[in-house]
Amino acid sequence: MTDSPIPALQLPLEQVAEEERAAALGALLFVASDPVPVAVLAQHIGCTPAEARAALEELAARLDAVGLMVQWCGEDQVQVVSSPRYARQVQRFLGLERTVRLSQAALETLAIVAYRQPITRGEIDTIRGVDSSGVLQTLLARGLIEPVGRLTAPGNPIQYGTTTEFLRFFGLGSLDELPPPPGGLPGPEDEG
Amino acid sequence: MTDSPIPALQLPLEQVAEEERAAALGALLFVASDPVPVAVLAQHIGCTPAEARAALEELAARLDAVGLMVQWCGEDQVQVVSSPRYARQVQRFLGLERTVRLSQAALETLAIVAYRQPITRGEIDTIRGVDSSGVLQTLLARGLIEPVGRLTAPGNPIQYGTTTEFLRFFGLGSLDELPPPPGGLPGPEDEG
Amino acid sequence: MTVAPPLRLSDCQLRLPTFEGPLDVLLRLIERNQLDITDVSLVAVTDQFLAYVAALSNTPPELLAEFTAVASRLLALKSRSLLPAPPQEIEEPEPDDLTRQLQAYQAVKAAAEHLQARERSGLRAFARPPARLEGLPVTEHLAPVPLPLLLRALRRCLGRGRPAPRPYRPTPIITLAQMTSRLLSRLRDRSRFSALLGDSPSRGEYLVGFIALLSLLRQRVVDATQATLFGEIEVWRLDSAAEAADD
Repeated sequence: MTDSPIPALQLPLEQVAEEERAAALGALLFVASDPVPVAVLAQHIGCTPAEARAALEELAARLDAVGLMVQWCGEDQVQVVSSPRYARQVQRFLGLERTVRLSQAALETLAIVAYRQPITRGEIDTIRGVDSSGVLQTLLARGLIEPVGRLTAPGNPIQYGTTTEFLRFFGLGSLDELPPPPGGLPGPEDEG
Repeated sequence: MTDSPIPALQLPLEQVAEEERAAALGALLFVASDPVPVAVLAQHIGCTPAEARAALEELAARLDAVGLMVQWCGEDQVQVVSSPRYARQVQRFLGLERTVRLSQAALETLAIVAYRQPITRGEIDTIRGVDSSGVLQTLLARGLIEPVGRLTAPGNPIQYGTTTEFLRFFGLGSLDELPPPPGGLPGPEDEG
Repeated sequence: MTVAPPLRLSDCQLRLPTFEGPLDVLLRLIERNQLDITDVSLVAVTDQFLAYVAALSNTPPELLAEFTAVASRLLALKSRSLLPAPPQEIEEPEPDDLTRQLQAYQAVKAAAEHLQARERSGLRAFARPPARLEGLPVTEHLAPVPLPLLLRALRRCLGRGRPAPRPYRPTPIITLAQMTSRLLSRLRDRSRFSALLGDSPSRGEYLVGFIALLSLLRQRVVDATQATLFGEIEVWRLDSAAEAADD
């Protein structure tokens, strides 16, 4: 990196006044879709790379107020990106974040697990009267339930229980804070 | 436009602190390449449209220092674009050919559309005193005007309006930045 | 028209019954309502212009272009004054409303000049290229559920009542021998393997059927072909072995 004037461009330079450099670089980096070498930026605003670097520092300081930042790719290339402070909003705005709802079946199953844990898939199926394997997979994938042991019975089926994520999801301090179960929920065999 | 809370979203809001709103909107408008309705922006930062408008004004003031500007497309949509101050540098940086200048006829027609939109070809012909179909085709092809509806009149003629490309082409922040309509230009019936 | 035509056009002197002078003056007079265009023969104007052009040693294209512009304007003014305005065209000015129209046109020219000035100054704004989103990971979040909904789901589940337990009905497993005779009894000239298995063959029937087919192939009772990988198998009986298979 040198302070000597850059070699003459084929095109006549469109010189930018010193105090305008930071803003001009902002405009250039705004329309650029990829990182740009500092030397190229310097050429386009008619200054030395060193001067362009100084202007980029100034630009970086100003960008913060508009939710953007200067990002360096290696020593010599630079781009403007949105500030990570607003990553959540940007992600959602771009549709990179989706909100999914738990199905009625998933809620039922989750409730059964919550009140009757540890419980096996077979026991859930019996209470719900339908096959629950798909729903269980969903709940496991979402981290709301987890295997907590195996039943000492033929086949040693896996028993499931709720997770701390489950407590967080419903805003519960502990399982004791669950409202009393509705009547009619069959208890485990050993509890009558 | 109201200050009452916006209706419940499907998505949980990612509320942004009031003093952060302008910057958050900067980040959102940076990643959006098209105009965005104010209501959508408001939803994504968790405020009312009125609050979003206030934040957009703040943002517009800050953007000037980084070579950008807020461009209004109609009353309700907004976009961030590069400041026309650095148009030459940006144009050369993007390697864009110097665009073919608009003919006198095209400029006249464009002026009529800009001030009198939505307007039909027949109405334009009346004002110009000559057939404008060729000129309209040129303007449509260059994306400076677009069909915006149809007149409820015999034949249902197409009505034209200016585009966001029109605003960018002339470096306008919004249609309001055009000088007040010159006297003598007949307004649409309902506006006298 | 506010823009003065090039000098050359004004050099073209017209001699008409109602007017004598340069062409651009004619237009001006008509536009200022000082001359009734219905009194002007456009044929005569055109003839005299062409005569003027013919007399020139070389004709500048700008002159011809300028004439065309003026002539078309004259033509438009004249046709408007001659034709009755269509009744539904609200905007159409009356023929005697020419002044208003001219004012409008002048206003348009002023607005066009403003746009032109902006265009000349190159004051363009540029948008950002569209964000490239492909390949970016998508995060999924669970919509929050109020606790009472959990309880309600449970109540609904219990209120639905459990279906009566279904008696266990073991599905009969078809034996290889049964399948072999089923295949042979259904086999016509050329049959699709899947059609030989049964009406809605189970996984088990497919499995046993395939083994039966292989065994029949090995015994040279039938022959089979499969055109494509995982495609339909076509089966046909080998005549020489027909009797052996009936055993």
